[in-house]
Amino acid sequence: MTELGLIGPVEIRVPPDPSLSRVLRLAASGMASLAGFTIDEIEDIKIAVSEVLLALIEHGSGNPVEVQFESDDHSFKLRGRSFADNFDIEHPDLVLCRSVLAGVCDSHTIDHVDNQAHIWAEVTHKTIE
Amino acid sequence: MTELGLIGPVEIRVPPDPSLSRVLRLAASGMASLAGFTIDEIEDIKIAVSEVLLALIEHGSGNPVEVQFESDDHSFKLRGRSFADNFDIEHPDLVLCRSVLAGVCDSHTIDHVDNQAHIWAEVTHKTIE
Amino acid sequence: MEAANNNSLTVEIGADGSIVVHGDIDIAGGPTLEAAILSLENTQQVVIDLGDVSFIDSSGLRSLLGASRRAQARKSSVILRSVGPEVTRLLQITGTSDQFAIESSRD
Amino acid sequence: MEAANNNSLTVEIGADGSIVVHGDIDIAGGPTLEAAILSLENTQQVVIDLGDVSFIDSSGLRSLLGASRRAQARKSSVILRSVGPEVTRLLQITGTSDQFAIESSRD
Ligand SMILES: Nc1ncnc2c1ncn2[C@@H]1O[C@H](COP(=O)(O)OP(=O)(O)O)[C@@H](O)[C@H]1O
Ligand SMILES: Nc1ncnc2c1ncn2[C@@H]1O[C@H](COP(=O)(O)OP(=O)(O)O)[C@@H](O)[C@H]1O
Repeated sequence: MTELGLIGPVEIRVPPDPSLSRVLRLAASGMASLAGFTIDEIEDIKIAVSEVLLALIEHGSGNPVEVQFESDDHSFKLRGRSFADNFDIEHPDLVLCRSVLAGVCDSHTIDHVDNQAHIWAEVTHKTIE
Repeated sequence: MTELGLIGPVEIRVPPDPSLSRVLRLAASGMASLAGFTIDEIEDIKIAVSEVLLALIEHGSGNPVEVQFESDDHSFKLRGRSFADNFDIEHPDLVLCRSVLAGVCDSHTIDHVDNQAHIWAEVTHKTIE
Repeated sequence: MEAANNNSLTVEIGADGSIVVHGDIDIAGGPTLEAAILSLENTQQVVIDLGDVSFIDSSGLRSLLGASRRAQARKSSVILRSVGPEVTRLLQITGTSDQFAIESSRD
Repeated sequence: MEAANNNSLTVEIGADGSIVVHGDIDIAGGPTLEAAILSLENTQQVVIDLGDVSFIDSSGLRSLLGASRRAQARKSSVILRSVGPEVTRLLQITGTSDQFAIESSRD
């Protein structure tokens, strides 16, 4: 069985600039690789990071986005948040985004509370015992 | 002449865990590459990031470390800080660290004010006109 | 040396008119790809070469799906060439494979 | 598959007793390299193969300089093999090239 490393939390705050999506993916995949995730799991984590960022940038209010990455002994957890007056969870683009998150993550939530859009997602490590 | 992209600021907060050095280098090199820095400049930026982190981890007080990356039209700027009761700027290891920073950066400062260790460094883009 | 474009994607038009994509089709790169498709789609069949693409997210997929929808309205289709495992996976997850004509795949 | 070690560096002992380093010699990896050197240096000449090292910082250099100092005290030296441009640059910046016997360099 492969054991995962405990790494993080790493908290990153960025302006709502699409070009930073790749930078966040690099940071997340570097963490996940150190922690011992497989290549396929790292691909899923990269997609999840991208989806979180694009949901908060495209549907947020132009405010900075905060993401947080953390790896524990069985999963990679990511959270993202941004202040947003409106955040239409039923927007068709977000529906596609959610269906991708559902495909690559073992669980995820998206909500909008107190003017803050918030996304949480988790990719579990499949151990082979 | 090559033009640089304005990217950031990207603010990252990490626990004082040496294994995160590589993650911060990945994030910084991803940003610098998007911004248009040359491969040699990116190597220098990676070294600078490593030096900032190791100075704050090895000589800090075990508190989280915050770094900030920003690229403007002529340079990559990085700042790092951590709360630290003591921060011996004259420690031999820090002297080696400073000599590396002096080699890879166009300018840098290290100080300790109000229980906060603070490092600032800048790698300039060499444009060929 | 190329000027920086803050972008992880570049697009080239191949000798046969195909759109050859290099890089990541994400929220930053999607619009570049979309502009290339829009500039060609009214005069020729859309062929997108993904041989150098190893990342795509839902915003990138949206650009491809939009092109497919517009092509279907013209009684045409969007041909994807040299599709890598990452794109294949996203098409599968979202159940959108049948919106495209897959000319070739790679491992 | 290897267990995770939160570490960007691994060390292997070559058939000739050389210390073959893979990865980044940084604040995370330096201690692993240092442990390997300490385990060997009293019984044999220290040869460090850097063919698969493309990053080093001052904490990594400190491990190498410590080994060099101890070797000099034993009237020996530390041999660096297959030194890449990144290590060469750090040795030059810090003026420490003459602390090592460079067996070979690579581009
Ligand atoms: N939902 C979230 N998404 C991304 N980052 C988060 C989230 N919640 C908290 N963080 C990060 O974790 C840090 C500490 O969180 P917390 O103690 O909840 O702070 P706050 O009181 O500001 O919500 C914050 O500085 C922030 O960077
Ligand atoms: N010296 C520094 N090194 C690294 N990050 C910094 C530094 N100064 C500020 N930051 C980052 O920039 C953000 C805003 O900075 P600032 O407005 O100076 O905040 P503060 O009042 O907390 O110092 C902070 O949240 C921090 O993450």
